[in-house]
Amino acid sequence: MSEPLIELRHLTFAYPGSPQPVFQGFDFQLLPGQRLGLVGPNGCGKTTLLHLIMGLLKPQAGRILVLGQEVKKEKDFVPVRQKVGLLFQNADDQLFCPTVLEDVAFGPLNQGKPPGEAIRIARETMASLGLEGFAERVTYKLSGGEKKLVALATVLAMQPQLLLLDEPTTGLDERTRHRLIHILQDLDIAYLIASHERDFLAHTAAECCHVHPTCCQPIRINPGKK
Amino acid sequence: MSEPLIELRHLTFAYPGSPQPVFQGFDFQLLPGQRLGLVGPNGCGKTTLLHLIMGLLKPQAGRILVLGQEVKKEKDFVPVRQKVGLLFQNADDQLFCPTVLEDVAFGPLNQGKPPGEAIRIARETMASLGLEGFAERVTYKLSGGEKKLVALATVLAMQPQLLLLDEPTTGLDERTRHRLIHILQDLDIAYLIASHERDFLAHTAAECCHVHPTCCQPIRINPGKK
Amino acid sequence: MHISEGVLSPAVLAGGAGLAAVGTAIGLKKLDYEAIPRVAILSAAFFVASLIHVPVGPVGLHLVLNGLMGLLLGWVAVPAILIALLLQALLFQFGGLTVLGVNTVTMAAPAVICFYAFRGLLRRPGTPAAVGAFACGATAILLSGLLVAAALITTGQAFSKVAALILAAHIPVMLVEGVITLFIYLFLQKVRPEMLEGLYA
Amino acid sequence: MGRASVPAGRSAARDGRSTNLWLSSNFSEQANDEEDRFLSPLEEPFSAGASPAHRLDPRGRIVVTALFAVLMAVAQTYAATLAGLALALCCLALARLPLQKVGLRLLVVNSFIFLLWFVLPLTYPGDAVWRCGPLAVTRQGLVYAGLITLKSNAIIIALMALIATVPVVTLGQALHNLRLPDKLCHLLLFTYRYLYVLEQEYHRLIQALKIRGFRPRTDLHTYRTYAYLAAMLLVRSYDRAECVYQAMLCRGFHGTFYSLWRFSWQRRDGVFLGAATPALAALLYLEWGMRLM
Repeated sequence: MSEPLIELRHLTFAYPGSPQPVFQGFDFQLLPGQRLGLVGPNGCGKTTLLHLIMGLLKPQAGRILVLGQEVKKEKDFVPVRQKVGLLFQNADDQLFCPTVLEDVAFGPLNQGKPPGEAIRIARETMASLGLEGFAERVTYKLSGGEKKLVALATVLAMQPQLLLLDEPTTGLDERTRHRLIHILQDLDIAYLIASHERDFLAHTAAECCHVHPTCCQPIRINPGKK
Repeated sequence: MSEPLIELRHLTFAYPGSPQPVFQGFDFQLLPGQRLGLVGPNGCGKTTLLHLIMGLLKPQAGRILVLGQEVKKEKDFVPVRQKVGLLFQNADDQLFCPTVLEDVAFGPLNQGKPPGEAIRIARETMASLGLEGFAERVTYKLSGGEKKLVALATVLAMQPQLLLLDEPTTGLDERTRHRLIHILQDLDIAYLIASHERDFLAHTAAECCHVHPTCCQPIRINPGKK
Repeated sequence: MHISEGVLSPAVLAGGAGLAAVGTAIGLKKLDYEAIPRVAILSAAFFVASLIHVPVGPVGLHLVLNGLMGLLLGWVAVPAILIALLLQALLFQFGGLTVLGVNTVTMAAPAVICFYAFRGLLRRPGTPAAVGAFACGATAILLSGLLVAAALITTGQAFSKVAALILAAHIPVMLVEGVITLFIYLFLQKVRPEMLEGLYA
Repeated sequence: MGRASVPAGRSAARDGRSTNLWLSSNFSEQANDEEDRFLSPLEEPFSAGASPAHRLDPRGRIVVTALFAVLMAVAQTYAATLAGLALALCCLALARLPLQKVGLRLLVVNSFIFLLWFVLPLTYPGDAVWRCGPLAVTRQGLVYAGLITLKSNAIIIALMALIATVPVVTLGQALHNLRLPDKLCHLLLFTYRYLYVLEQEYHRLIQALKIRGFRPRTDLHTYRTYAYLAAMLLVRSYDRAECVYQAMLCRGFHGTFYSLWRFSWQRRDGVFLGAATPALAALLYLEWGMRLM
């Protein structure tokens, strides 16, 4: 089996001011092609884990390896963020540009693509998600479900090798939920989904595990009703 | 049988700018002591129904009677809101005071209770929900489950005759969910729960119905696993 | 209080625009690209807070909160207030284009002055900080009223009565803003003291 | 045109994988979230439309309106102001705005002017035309109040017709294009982006107050409640800003904003500018010509 995409070794993390650490000697691996669901009660550290991988939080101890490279400092995470995409729980936080096209092109532009190329990538990504005709729409006027899909487009436009999704179904209606399931099933990259919706995970994740302070314990998910 | 707590007659409501009305000639009754679950897909009007009862939305046609009184204008709803409590889907929208005690005492203060009395009621309500020791905690920093219970306390502190709950289980972990079930089972007032979690309704609602544009159709809910 | 288009003399308009430009330039210089989202979202929050109408007897006054904005943002309050006023002109046609400079000065200058005047008091916890917060909210409104009156009187003596009326109307607003700024300060101190860190910078 | 138009990619998008038909059916028209349906005072009622004014390049409109507003603001003569008002009304006709909404806005905006009408005629020195006890209404006062009213309304009408018809987003891009400071334009766009989000939050908090029996009065309880409401908004936006910044970092942000904005100058913009220049010159002539006479 090839090198893990992500490897966490003996990670310790506690929020400042909190007596109890979220993770204590936490070990974790994600292999290429893996589609893993993370479950666990609120506050067990699902979001924290994703933010640690992206370098938005810094562990007090332990090592983080992304794509075989150890990452420690803010500077080390800059290339990580080019290769790993994170879909935030709240799409409003993720969409900060005035129009959809600008938002989707923001990542490619930061990757150093010239504007014409960035726009082409943005339009292609949007088309692949069935978001044709959204380019000129004003972000704040989108519905909740539309925002979520556009947020996914902004992440996919950076052509990540790995996708992290934080409670992607929050606030989605039935139709957008279905659409998201199909989109994820068609993706050919590894991903990690933190969700409390077991039915959604049954459709999108090949394996699931329960987040504990020291490790992720594999569990069985009942297949959904459909 | 006594007078219904809530009666909606031939209600018509459409959101401004939306071509399709949510309700069209909608009829509904809730009797004293009834514990009714409302189910239906997203967008079927569960939240809208609760907001219409509270006067947060105004129907285009039809009549609303709460506790036997017809309510029409903003002014008519002022006494309704003293007697009917609504728990919002998102507890963050309901809580705005710096500390828990202030938040729970806010309703009684608005009911004209003197500060000392309001604080006594607030403390009693919190104790009855197992929230002793929360009085001085900063509301904003509570966990999601704690916020939900505090939000419930703010509503119950007003000693309502009827409780409306909008998706009370969203984002709750297993433990808080159990706690909520017990709290609801111990309540001695009528309530109306809009929820998509059938298992939760099986434990808390005596009857369930499906929200349609013209009426609520009674349905059977499978009892939960326990 | 917004001054409408067409009232002030060219000299006052030009003076206001010049001062606003200088203040904005200083504010923008102190504003890092990284801080743009934070300042913008706070400025949006102030805009929305100004939609709150507070009853004072029979009339409703809308919140201004420029004193608080000064406390949280310092010089950066100038571009933030300029943007808020521009958006008000665009969305509601309150104020206008040629008076944008003057209106920015009447709102933002008190914000910056209060930031420097009350920073020391607010650093001392307990009663001094509470007094400082009240004084900051009230003084900012008083100064705004004085600046509006000055702009009108400089335009022409004919406006002296109007200016006096406007200044008198600012007195209840002063008290209300003082009280509300005080309560907001206490809330922030308890819930998110990090937001007040600018005071210690 | 008028909006930021982009050079390439439209056809690529069309050829792309748009075969998943069940996805694309009028999805965009549906707003499924009930909570997103509040009517907002922040809607831009004038920005939607396809009138001749709407289709003009926003840069041309900004420059012309700014020049017009300055000219009107310094005008002292009735001839120039009346001509200016006529010009503004022409622009209004060009923009085909709903007149009822325009009227309503003017009524609200003129509140300051109403105040002037109550005070200026009584306090302006000059010949009395009407007396009542110690109060005297002067002719000069009436003339002056009238002049201010005309000037003010001419500018506001032009603003509504030419600037309020530009969506704020496009306006920000146009201002950037007109060399306004980079940071200021981004500040404008970011502020506007989160205005609506925060307004929704504000609305939900107001509902929370209502259902808990809150009624505003002139007392400390009311002021404290409103202060908490505003403070809660501020705290939440502060934390939201942190999340937004993290999201920007995740998308490779390193301190530079790139701009995609392109505007294309068209023939009708030339016509507009060609008509506006002599009109402004005529105003200038009227003003100075009359002053010299």
